[in-house]
Amino acid sequence: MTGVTLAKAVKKYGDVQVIHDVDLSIDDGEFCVFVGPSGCGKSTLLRMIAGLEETSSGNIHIGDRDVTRLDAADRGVAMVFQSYALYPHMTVEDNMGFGLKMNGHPKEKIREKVAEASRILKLDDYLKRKPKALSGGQRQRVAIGRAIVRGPEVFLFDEPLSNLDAELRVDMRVEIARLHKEIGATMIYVTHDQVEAMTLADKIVVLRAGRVEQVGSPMELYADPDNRFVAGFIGSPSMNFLQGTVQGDGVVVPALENRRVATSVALPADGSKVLLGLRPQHLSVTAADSSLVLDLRERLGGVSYDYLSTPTGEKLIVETRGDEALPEGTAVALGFNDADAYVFDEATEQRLR
Amino acid sequence: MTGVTLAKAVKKYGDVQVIHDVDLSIDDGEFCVFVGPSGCGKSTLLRMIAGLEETSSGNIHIGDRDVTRLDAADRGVAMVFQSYALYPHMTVEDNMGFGLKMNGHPKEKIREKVAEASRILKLDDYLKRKPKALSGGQRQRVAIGRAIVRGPEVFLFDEPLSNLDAELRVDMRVEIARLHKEIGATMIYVTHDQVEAMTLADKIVVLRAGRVEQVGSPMELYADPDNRFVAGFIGSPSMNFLQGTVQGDGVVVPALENRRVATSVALPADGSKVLLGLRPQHLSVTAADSSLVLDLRERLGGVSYDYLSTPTGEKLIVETRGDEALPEGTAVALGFNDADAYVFDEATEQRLR
Amino acid sequence: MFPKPIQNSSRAWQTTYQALVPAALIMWLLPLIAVAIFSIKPEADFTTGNYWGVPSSFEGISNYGRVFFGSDMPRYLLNSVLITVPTVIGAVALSCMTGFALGVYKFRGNLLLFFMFVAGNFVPFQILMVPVRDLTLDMGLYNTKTGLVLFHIAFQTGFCTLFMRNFIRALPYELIEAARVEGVAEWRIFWFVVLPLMKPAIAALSVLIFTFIWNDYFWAVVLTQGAESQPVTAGITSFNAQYRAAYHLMSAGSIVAALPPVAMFFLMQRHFIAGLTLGAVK
Amino acid sequence: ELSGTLKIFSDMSNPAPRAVMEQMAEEFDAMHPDLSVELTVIDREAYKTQIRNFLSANPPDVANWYAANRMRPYVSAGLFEDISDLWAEPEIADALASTKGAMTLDGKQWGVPYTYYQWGVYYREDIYNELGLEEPKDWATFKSNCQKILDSGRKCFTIGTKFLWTAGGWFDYLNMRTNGYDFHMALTNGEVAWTDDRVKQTFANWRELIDMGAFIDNHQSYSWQEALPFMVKGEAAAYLMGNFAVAPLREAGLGTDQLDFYQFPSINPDVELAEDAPTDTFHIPSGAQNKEAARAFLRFVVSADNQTKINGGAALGQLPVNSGSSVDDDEMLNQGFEMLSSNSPGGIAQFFDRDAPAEMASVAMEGFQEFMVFPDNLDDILNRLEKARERVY
Amino acid sequence: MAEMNLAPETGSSATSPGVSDSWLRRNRQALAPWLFLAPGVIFFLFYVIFPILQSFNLSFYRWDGLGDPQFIGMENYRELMDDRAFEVSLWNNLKWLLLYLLAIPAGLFIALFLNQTVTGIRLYKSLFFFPFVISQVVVGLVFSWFYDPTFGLLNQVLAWVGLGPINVLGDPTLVTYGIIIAGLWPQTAYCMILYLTGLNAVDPEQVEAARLDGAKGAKMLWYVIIPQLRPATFVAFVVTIIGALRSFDLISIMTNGGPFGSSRVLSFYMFEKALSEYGFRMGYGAAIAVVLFLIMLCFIAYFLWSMYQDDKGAR
Ligand SMILES: Nc1ncnc2c1ncn2[C@@H]1O[C@H](COP(=O)(O)OP(=O)(O)OP(=O)(O)O)[C@@H](O)[C@H]1O
Ligand SMILES: Nc1ncnc2c1ncn2[C@@H]1O[C@H](COP(=O)(O)OP(=O)(O)OP(=O)(O)O)[C@@H](O)[C@H]1O
Ligand SMILES: [Mg+2]
Ligand SMILES: [Mg+2]
Repeated sequence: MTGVTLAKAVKKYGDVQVIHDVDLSIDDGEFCVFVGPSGCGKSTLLRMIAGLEETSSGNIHIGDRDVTRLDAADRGVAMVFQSYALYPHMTVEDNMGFGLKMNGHPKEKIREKVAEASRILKLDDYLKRKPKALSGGQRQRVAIGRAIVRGPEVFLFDEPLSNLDAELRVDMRVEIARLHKEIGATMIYVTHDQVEAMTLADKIVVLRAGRVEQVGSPMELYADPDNRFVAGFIGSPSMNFLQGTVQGDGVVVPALENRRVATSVALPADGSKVLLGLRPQHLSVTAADSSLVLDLRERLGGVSYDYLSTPTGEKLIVETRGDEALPEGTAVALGFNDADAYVFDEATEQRLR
Repeated sequence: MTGVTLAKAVKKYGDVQVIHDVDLSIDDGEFCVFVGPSGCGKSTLLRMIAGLEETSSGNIHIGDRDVTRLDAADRGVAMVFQSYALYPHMTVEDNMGFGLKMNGHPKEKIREKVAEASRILKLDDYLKRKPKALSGGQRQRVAIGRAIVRGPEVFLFDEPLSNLDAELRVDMRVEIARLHKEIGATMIYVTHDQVEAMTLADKIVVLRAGRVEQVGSPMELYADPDNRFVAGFIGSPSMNFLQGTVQGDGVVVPALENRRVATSVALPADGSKVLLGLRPQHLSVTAADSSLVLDLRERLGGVSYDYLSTPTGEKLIVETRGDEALPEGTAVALGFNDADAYVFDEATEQRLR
Repeated sequence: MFPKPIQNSSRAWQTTYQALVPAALIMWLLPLIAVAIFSIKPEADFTTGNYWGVPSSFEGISNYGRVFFGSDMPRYLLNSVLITVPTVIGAVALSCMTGFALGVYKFRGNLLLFFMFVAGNFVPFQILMVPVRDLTLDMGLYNTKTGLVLFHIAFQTGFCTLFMRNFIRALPYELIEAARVEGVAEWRIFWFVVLPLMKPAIAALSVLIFTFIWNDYFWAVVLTQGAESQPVTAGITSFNAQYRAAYHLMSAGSIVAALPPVAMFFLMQRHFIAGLTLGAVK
Repeated sequence: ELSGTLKIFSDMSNPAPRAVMEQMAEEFDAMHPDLSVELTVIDREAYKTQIRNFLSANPPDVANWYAANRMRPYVSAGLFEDISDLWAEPEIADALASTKGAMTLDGKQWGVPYTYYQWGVYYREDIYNELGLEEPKDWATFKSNCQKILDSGRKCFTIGTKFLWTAGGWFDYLNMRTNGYDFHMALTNGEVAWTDDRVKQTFANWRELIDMGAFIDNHQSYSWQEALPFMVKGEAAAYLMGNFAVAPLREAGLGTDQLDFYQFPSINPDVELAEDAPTDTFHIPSGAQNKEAARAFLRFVVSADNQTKINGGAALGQLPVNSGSSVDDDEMLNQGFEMLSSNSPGGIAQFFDRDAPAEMASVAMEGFQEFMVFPDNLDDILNRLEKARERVY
Repeated sequence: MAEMNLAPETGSSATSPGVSDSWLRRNRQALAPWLFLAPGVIFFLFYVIFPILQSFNLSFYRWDGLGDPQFIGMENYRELMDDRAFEVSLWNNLKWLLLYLLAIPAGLFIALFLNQTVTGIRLYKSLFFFPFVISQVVVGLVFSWFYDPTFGLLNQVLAWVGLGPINVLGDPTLVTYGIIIAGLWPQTAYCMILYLTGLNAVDPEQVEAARLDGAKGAKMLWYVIIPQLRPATFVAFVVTIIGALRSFDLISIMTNGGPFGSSRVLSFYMFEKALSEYGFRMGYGAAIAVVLFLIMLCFIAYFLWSMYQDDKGAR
């Protein structure tokens, strides 16, 4: 039983409250990812769980233990920092064994544990090196190794891959997924990288300004966002939003030449303002006599992004495949399936379903 | 006539030659992007054009003028640095006007020019601030503004967006495209970001170890790479390469259970080793009794990446759309159109066509 | 780089520069060079008025010989060593701890304490003279090396703390957090994580303090007397009294007194220069 | 029999006195097998500031100092041992009678003298001969001699006033010759205003010499030793100084036929001649550990034999304080002894900075130095001194 | 394993609910800094802070260092007000403050001169730094010989060009300047090193940007380099001011305050009044020290204020 539970967790810096009443429960063995825009409190929340920041009010449990007032040292968590935080004066081996040594474990035992971790992470050849003599990816692996060695109940990661270049990032991402499968511990992972969040998480927690917006599996969040913020945040390129007005069981969208989008959701009264959400992947364009104009086509090879402008001044992005050569400036018609459209209340930004 | 022409440009640091006989001509008003792996000499080449590095031999012309031995200040170029290199002690206004002031322009004139640039870049509200009080994107805009104000014939950019976060990067990329359209000057741009290169460039120059590998428009490079390096470098995820053997007018690929891929290119003698290049976008998978195994499926919402392993130990990435739920570990069959395959000589790595 | 690297300018200017630097150096060190030459001149040169000419004979050996074997100089040098070395060790040790406390922990009064050290360090030390002298007298440490060492340690702790605290602040704080998460006790974090990382700062500070203390004259005069406990700076003045107007010997004595910090400086040059800015600037 | 250690702090740091001191310590050590003598010699200038510290902090058993007013701070602070008992012993009482006054404060004796020496004008006999000059007996000759020396391209007097007290010597003589011993004592005791016309007269006389250019240039940059070479090289013809200057002058190569001495000549014929003859002393700090040995050492120091020996030409080259000892057969010493015993009817002064309280002395001597450089500042200087006098006494 | 190192702790607090033990445990984060601070702070309080207060106190007494101090209120300060020597010292201190600052541009000049990468430049740099390493006592001696009116090199040089001789250290109008020049020598070396490290930290991209902007030579220096050297300038300023106010060794060695007190500064004067041959007016000396302290306080406050500003920005 080593899940992590937060109950009404609050963090204040002086008068500024940066975490607002967060309730969250992470199951044993779960891989949980915190995402959210910069400054929303991801790191703060993680550090509260680690014990590196005091919790102003509320409780944090790890398994059955209330750890709210416990020192970081006593919580049985391990943390991997963005900057790796390897001790530069120790060899890889010593870095990994340091925690055990300081807590008085016998040498033999330490060596064993380190050997096992280094095997898992394929670090055997580097055990005698200092961190300086390692590449970024190797350093990251050592940092993870240091966490593994202590066999903690909970692993915490704060943007562990953001200092790596794109290629390595992909490799290490796969590695972390494998690791989670292998040791099965509870892991909490902070990132602002869409791809990492979507591919690694069992559960994604979307934070915004210190509040939890939605919690769920990656595909849940993608397919069934609770509100405009989550819908816009998950998925790349982001969802397009167009203003519309309710009319019967459909929404009239001025930007699309008053096209009426039929929908099955519970709509508010006629004439209410709503937002229509359209994923770029669900759209297609064809040359046609229309008031939508193709501003720019970014062609990335396999996929292209079309930037459209509507007569109402709203902008749209459409993801297209294939190599049709529509010249920029052409008038285009937008094609999509009404069922793929999401509807949000314009005022509350909540999803209507 | 303000294109840039390099003729047999060479740069040596002591005995180490980092730029080898580069011949290149960039037309007036063209947007040219230098790409290549880290350390290949992109920045060096750019700085040679700027006059910040001496050219060891060869010539550089801007328009009709031979600028090879000219001072940086006299070349009529402006440069935007990766770190922005704003003067921290001057206001935004002074930063932008500094170049004119140094060249003895009257105050009135300077104010005018700065006002215009700040209008283009929407910096009017920040003119009195110091760079410290600006966000990353705003600083980047100031750096660009500083370049604009001087009204140079050629703009040089050295990874101008790499210090920005993903979202801002997209915005600024669009901004730079707009700027290029608006002022129409020649621009040379260094980046290692695929997307930037593909979307911004009129012409991409692929560099490798100080040599030009291929020059062409983005889609040319994507669709018609000259060699394995360019093919692997352009496109994301990168092209898959599988070893094969020539057999008649086809290539036998052991990794794909000796499937014979018919091709129309001029193949070498039977039995020669070649490499088959397959773009992830051109592949599809279906569950089937096969020796290919689906290792991992990364689902990003609209698109998924399937990681396959072949019996020969080679790895493949397949880009798929839609939500089919093949469990990891399934045996799969790979589908593609023989015409989409590229063939490269294994020894020279040159494309065979 | 500013000014423009000389390699990028004309050959002529490069050559000029290469000639200019040593010439400027000689001008700059002229007074010292003069002393060095004085110190190998025979006494006769001074009576005949040959102050600035070529030495009429080389008397370096006998001059330095007299300094080392005919005066209290060796005694003073030894005193200086016995005063300087413990001071360096003491001040560095204390300031590692205070620097750690002030650099790592957040607690009320942190900044206040830090400013106390900084302000105390910049105080005109003459204001301490009378009370410290009395204090030392009261403790029975007047005219002992111990008395001088204790005071130096205390006073230098101010400067060292400024330096160390800033250095520790520049260390990545995650290292300490990482150790905390690993369950390492605070003093062990200090000993096993922070201290090893402070080696460059310790080296730099040691050299700095060494030069400061070695060159101290004021406190040597205030707190000690006589050859039994005075350091070489005070020694050299009494040496001068003894050999008044014997310029060749005074010069040799001065050179001898200046040598240890100079040697120290050359040995640890790199740290020293880094150290000068590190602590103060950041 | 004496035992333990005997700690001696001495300021006899110049080479010759240092040797004497070391030898005395050794000898005394040898005389008392169970006693070990520890001698610390401290630079003479430094000693003056350090004595306060060690007297209260770690007092030795015996310490050097000076007679007269210079003792007062320590006597009033109770830091010196009353050794009237020693002075009651007949050997001392009789043999040292002439110096008893200088050692007495508040009716008690606080130390013993071990040497004293005359002040006077040491001059280059050979230069005088060359120019055909006589030792002057009066102010007019003094000045006319000087004029002739100046005419020959030399300076009359060398002096180094960097440490101020040398100027005090000139003031002592000029004032005692102009206004007499009693006036001088009254002035140093703060009983006369510095703005008094008689004082001004003294300075007027001094100024005559200054205006002639009698003194070497830049004297304010030199210590007294640094001023010696001018005399040695013959750039200056004479030096008003204590007898301790003779040793270094001789060492520097001046032979007997080159160096001679005369008494400072009379200025005002109405006043009797008086001399400076500073007395150097030994004291027992009241905190001494081994006072018995200290007393024995003091007895040893003033004993007739020892006095003869340490004041001999080979040693200190000064005058013994013990009437039973003999003055070394030295040209200068004999002249000095003769002068002090028979030609000093006005009295014998210690020296300006010993007769006047320390604070007054420091302000005054600084004023003398300034006067010697800028004689025009006299009024300003005297006003300053007067103000200091009003405060100090 | 984590369980292993947790077990004994929970165990001990369960079996012995010792209040102090758990209090200690709970507060060890809060206690740790004080334990680390204790030795240093005690030393510092004892030897620096208390003595400062004592000096303040002492300045209200008359005391010769031997007997009992006698309370006289503001008397010492009143006496200071019309003490000519004090006035001279104060003016000299002002001269020191102003002229000593010349070390900053001079140091910058030499640093610019030496900021190149030719062979052996490291050795040159350290040799230029030399004067700072040697004792001021030696510097003082060296310069007093340099100025010596009869044989000093200065007068020899002046003689070649048909000037002089001048007696720098004997002339009350020149003496302070003469000593300041001696002091500038090591201080310039110090500033030079500060600027050399500062120049190292100048952002090369900004220099390049400025080159593209057409800034050259003096313009570049003024508009781009010097603003970036601000931190180095700040430190140079602080250490120079403090050096100027503390100046003691040189005066003591070169002139002993003379001629007739015209080269005294406050720090020297207070030493003279308190501890020199004719001094021992402890209270009066303390009063001078207090005045000096108050002057310095302006600079200390400035320094602390800017440090505070910097610190607010940081973690
Ligand atoms: N020590 C502090 N004092 C005051 N406010 C703080 C402090 N540390 C963080 N904050 C504020 O708390 C908020 C959350 O910060 P946090 O570092 O947790 O954000 P984040 O989500 O990790 O952002 P990023 O993605 O940029 O790392 C921010 O608004 C930040 O300004
Ligand atoms: N001053 C120098 N002296 C010697 N070699 C240098 C110097 N500057 C750069 N190089 C070398 O020149 C090569 C090209 O460097 P350059 O900075 O142009 O690479 P780049 O393509 O811009 O790389 P990146 O993408 O990492 O910026 C590198 O191998 C580098 O090591
Ligand atoms: Mg964060
Ligand atoms: Mg680069």
